[in-house]
Amino acid sequence: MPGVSLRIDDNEVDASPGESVMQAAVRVGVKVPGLCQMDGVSVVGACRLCMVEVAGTPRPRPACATPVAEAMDVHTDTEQLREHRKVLLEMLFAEGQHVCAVCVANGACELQTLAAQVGVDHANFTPPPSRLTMDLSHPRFGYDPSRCVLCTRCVRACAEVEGAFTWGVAGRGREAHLVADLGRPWGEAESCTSCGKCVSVCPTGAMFEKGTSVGQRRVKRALVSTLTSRRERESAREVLK
Amino acid sequence: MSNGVDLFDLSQKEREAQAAYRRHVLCCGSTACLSGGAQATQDAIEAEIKERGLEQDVRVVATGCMGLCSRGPLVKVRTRGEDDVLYADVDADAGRRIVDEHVADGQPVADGQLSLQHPFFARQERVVLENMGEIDPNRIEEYIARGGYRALRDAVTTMTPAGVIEVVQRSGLRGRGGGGYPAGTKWGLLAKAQSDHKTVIANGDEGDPGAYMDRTVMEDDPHRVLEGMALAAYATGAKHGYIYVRAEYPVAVRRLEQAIRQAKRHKLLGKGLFGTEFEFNVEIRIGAGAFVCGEETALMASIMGQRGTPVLRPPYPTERGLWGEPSMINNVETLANVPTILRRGAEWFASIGTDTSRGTKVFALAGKLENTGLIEVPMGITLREIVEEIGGGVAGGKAFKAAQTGGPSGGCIPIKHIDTSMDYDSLLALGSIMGSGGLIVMDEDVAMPEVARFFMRFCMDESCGKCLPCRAGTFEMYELLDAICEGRATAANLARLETLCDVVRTDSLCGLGQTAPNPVLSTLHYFRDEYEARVVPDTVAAAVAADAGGASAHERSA
Amino acid sequence: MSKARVATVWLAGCSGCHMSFLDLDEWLIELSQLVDLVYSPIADVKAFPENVDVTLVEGAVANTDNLELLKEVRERSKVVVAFGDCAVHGNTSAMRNPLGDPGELVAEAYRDAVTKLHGELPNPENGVVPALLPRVLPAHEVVHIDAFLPGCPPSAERIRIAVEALLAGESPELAPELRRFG
Amino acid sequence: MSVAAGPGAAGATPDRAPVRPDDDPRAALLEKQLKKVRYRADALIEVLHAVQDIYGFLSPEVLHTVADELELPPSRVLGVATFYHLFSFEPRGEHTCTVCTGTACFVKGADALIEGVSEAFGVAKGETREDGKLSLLEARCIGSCGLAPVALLDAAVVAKTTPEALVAAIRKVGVNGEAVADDAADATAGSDEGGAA
Repeated sequence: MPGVSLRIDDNEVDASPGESVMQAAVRVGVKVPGLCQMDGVSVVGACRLCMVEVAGTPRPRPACATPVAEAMDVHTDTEQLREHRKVLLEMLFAEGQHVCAVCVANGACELQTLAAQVGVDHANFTPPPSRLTMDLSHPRFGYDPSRCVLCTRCVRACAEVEGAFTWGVAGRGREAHLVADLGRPWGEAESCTSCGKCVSVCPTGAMFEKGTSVGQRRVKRALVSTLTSRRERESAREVLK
Repeated sequence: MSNGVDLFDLSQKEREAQAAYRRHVLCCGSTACLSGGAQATQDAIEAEIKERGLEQDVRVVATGCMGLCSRGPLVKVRTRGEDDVLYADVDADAGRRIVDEHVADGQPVADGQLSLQHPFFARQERVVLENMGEIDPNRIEEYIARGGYRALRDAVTTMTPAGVIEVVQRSGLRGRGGGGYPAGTKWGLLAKAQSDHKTVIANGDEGDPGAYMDRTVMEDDPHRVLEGMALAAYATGAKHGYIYVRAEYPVAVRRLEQAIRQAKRHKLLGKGLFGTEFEFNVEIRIGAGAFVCGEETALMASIMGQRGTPVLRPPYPTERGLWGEPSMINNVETLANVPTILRRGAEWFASIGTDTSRGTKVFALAGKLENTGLIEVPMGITLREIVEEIGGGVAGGKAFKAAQTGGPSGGCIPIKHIDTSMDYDSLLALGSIMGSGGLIVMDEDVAMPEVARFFMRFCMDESCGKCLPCRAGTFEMYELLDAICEGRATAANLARLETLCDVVRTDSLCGLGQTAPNPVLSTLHYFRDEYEARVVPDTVAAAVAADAGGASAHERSA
Repeated sequence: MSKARVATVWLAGCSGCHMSFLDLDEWLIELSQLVDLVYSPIADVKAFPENVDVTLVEGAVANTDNLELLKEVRERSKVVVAFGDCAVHGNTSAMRNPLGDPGELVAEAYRDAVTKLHGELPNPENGVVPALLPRVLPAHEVVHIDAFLPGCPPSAERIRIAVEALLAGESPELAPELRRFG
Repeated sequence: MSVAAGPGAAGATPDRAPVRPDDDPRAALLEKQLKKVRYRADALIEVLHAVQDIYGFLSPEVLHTVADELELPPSRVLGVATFYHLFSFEPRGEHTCTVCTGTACFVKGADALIEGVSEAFGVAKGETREDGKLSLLEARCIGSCGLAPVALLDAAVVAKTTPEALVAAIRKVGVNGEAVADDAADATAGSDEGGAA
C-alpha cells in the first residue's frame, strides 16, 4: 500500500493510510497528550487533550481520531494548544476529587503526569453528587468514582475485548457516571467476569486492586493492547496454517 | 390509486365538495389555540350551526395554526365572493355570536375582528405555511386539493432524480435547522453514495426552547413533510425514511402516523408509486428529551435506540450513517419547502429572499411583543420590520433592548443593529445565527447576564457528557455566570469566563458545545457594561466565598 | 544588604510540609544567612508580623482561625506561596467537603459514634476551638496566591529551588517532574 | 444472548418483573408492546416509553426484564434510560405541574411560577411532595411560546399565567397547601381529584 508523507511539528513522517496522526507522531518521538485514547480499544475522541492544529482546517482536531493524509501539516504544541490543554486539565480536576497523596496510582497516574507536564499547579475539587460513593463490593477490585475521568477505556475494554458489557455510562452531562449492569454494586454485577481489564486500563486510580495502598498500583496498562495485538497476530497465523 | 390522473380526480372532487358550501368557518385547532380553549369554541359554533339547521350550507373546519397565537382562539369566516373575516380571542359565547350574526345573517360581528390587512398578516409571505389555517390536517384530501403530492407525482413520472436535485440546487434552498448548508449539495452527496439501503431522515427534534416551527408544520400540514421526504428519497435513491420527533410533541406524532396511513392507502407511500419502480416508506421515531439529539450523529444514535451521544465526523452521515449506511438528515422545515419549490419552480423560489439566503424563514416570534406567534417572512426582511410591524412593537410601551435568534446556540441582536437583514450571513456577521427560527424579543427590563446564564443552564443540562470541554466547561461557565449575576464574581472570574468560552467553543466535539458559549460571547460583546457593573472587588468576593464556605466552584487567583 | 523577612504558617495540614522544609538539612544554615525567619510554627512568635517579604502557607483553610490568619498573611506579605498540596488544592484536608455539613461530621465523631470522643460537642462559642467552615478551601480561593509549590509534601529539592528563586525576586519555575501533585 | 446474564440466570434472580401475563396485567401490556416492536434492540427507547406509560416509571425490575427480552446488556439499557430526561425512575405524584422553562417563558417569568408553586405547596423543583399529591417539574419548551408563560397541569395547558393563577389552578384540582398541614384539610377537600382533565 502506498504510504503518505506528512509533517508533524517540523518532522517529516511517513505513515500508512488509515493510521491516526497520533500514531504517526509517536513514531517520530512526538508524544501528544491524551487520556481517552488507548491502543487495543476503539477511538472516541472525547477527552480533547490531544487536539492538534492541522493547517487549512478551521479548528483543531483530535490527533487520535484524525487519519493521516498526504502533505498534512500538523502542529501539536502551539501556544494556544498548550493553554487549552491546561484549562481542560484544570476542568478535569475540578470535576473530581483527585487527591494524589492518598491514591493507589500516585506516581503511576496518567492524569497526575499530564498535569505536571502541562503545568497545572493548582486546582479546586468539586465532585458532583453522583461521584461520591466508593464501590468496594467486588471481592478483588474497588471503584472510586471521584477519581474517574470518564475516559471510558474500561467501558470499551469490557465490551470490545472481554465482551462482557458490564460497564456502561449512565446519566448525562456532569452527572454522567459509570455503572455496572443496572447500576448495582460491582460485586453483584452478574455479567462481570472479574477479568480485571477495566482495572488495568484505568489511567487514574479510579479502579484499583484491593489490598494495594498509596502508590502501589501494579497492573500494567498495556495489558489490553497486548491482548488485542496478540489476538490479531496469532489468528492471522492460524489462518496461514 | 396508481397514477396521477386519480390524484387529480381526488383533488377535483374535494374542491367541488368544498365549493358546495356557501360559508366556511375555519377554527384554529393548533396546540396554542387549543390550550386557549379553542375546542370549546368550535363545539359551541358547531352546536349553534346545528341548532339553526345550517349544516348543509356551512362547513366547520378545525385547521392548523393561523399564526397569531397570542390572540387565540382564532376563527375565520370565509364566504363565497367575500373577503375573509378573522376574529380573535373567540370564546364559546363569542363563537355563538359569530354564528348568529355573521354566519346566519351575513352581518360580521363588529367586536373582536382582526384585519387581515394588519401587518402581522400582510407582511408575511407563506411558502412552508401556505396551508396553515386553511386545511384540516387530518384529511389528506384537503392537502391534495391544494396541490399536494402533485410535485411528487410529476417528479417521479417526468423527472430524473438528478433533475430533481438540480432544481433544489438552483432554488438556493439552505438547511433550515440552523447551519444553512445548501440542501441540493447535501442531496447530491447522498445520491452519489453507493448503497441499496440509503435513508432520508426528517429532523423534527426541535430543541431550541422558544421555537415551535417544526412542531406546527408536523402537526398542521403533515403531508407536506411526507411529500418533501418522498421527493428527497426519489432524488437520492433512498427507499426508507425516518421522522424523528420530540416526545414532547404527541399531537405531531399522532398526525404524522395518521398521515402515513392515509398516504399508504392512497399509494403515495409504499411500493411501485405512480406506476413506477419507485418505492418509499416512512417510520416515526420518538425522542425522549435530549436537546443534543438535534445533532446529526446523536439523532442517528437515538433512532438506533442508543444514548444520544454525538460521534466524530467525518465520516459524514451521507457516507456512513444509520446502521452504517449512507443517510441524510434534513430539517422538517427544509423538507417542507421542497414540494412548493418543485411545483412552482426554482426561479420562483430564488426570487424570494436575498442573494445568499433564498426563500422564506419561519420564525416563532415570542417574548415581549404586542403580537407573538408563528410567522413566515422573506429572508432579508429587517429585524425592525419584524419587531415593529409584524410584532406590533414592544409590549407595554417599553423599549426594545435586544432580540435573540438561534436559541442556546445563537446570540443577541441589540438595538443598534435592529435594521439588520434577517439572513444567514448577516446574522452570522453579528455574532448570532439564523438557527432553527426562535426569535425572542427582550425589553429594557431584561438583564443580559441573566439571559446568558439562562442559556448556559440549558446547555449544561443538555450536555451529553461525552467530551470534557462541554461537560465540565458548561458547568464551570454556568457557575461563573451565576456568580456574576449574584454579585460575587471578580474581574478575574470574568476573564476566566472568557477563557472558558474560547476553550469550549474550540475544543468541544459537537455543535452543542461548540456553540454553547455564543450567548455569552454575544451578550459580552454588546452589553459588556452590564457584566462589569456586577463584578465586585476581590475582598468582597472573598468575604462572600468564606461565608458560603466557598460554595462557588470558581477560582480567585488570575 | 538587609536580610529578607520570611515567614511560614501552618493552617489545616499535617505539618508534613514543614517537616520536608527541615529536610533541607545543612542548606538551612546557608538560608539563615540570607533570611530572618520572622514567624513560623517552629519559631516562638505570637503574632504575625508586618512587612514580610515571603510567606510559605502550609495547609488548607478549614476553620475561622485559618481564614483570619491567611487574610492577615496576605495583607502583611509581599509574596504568598501555597506550600504543599493542601494549600494548593485542598488535598486530604478537603476530603470532608463532599460529605457536606461539618456539624454532622463533628456530631458523629464527638457525640454519636460508638467510640465517641467526648460525648459533648466542641463549642466554638466559648472561644477555645474555632468554628469549622462549611467547606475547606484551597488558599487561592481566599486570597491571591503568587506561587504554587505542589507536593505532599513538596520535596526538599522543590522547596530549595522555589525559595532560591523567590529570594532572587523571581517567580519559581519548576521542571515538570518537580511540580507533580502528590 | 450476548451477555453473561443468560436466560438461566434470569430465573434464578428474584428481582425481575414478572413477564408472564397472568402474574400482572401490566406485564401483558408490556409483552404486547415488545411483540409490536418484534423484540428489536433498536426499539429500546419506544419500549421504555411504553414501560413508563404502563408502570408510571422505570423500576430496576422492569429494566431488567427489558434487557432480557431485547437481549441487551443491562448497562446499555440503564445508560439509555438515564440519558433521556423524560424517563422517570420514581413514581410521579397524583398531580403534575410542569412549568415550561423555554426562552419565551423565561423572559416572561417562568422562574416566578416555579417559585410560587414551590412555596405554596412545599414541593421542590423536580420533585414529588412527600404525600405523593403533587410533582413540580420543568419542561424545556412545550411549544406554546405565543402564550408564555405557560404551565401544564396534568394534561391541561395553563396559558399566560401568573404564580397566583397557577397556584389557584392547582388548588382547584384538589391539592392543598403544605404537605404537613394537609391532615386537617384532607377531610374537607379530598374529593376533587383529577378535576383538571
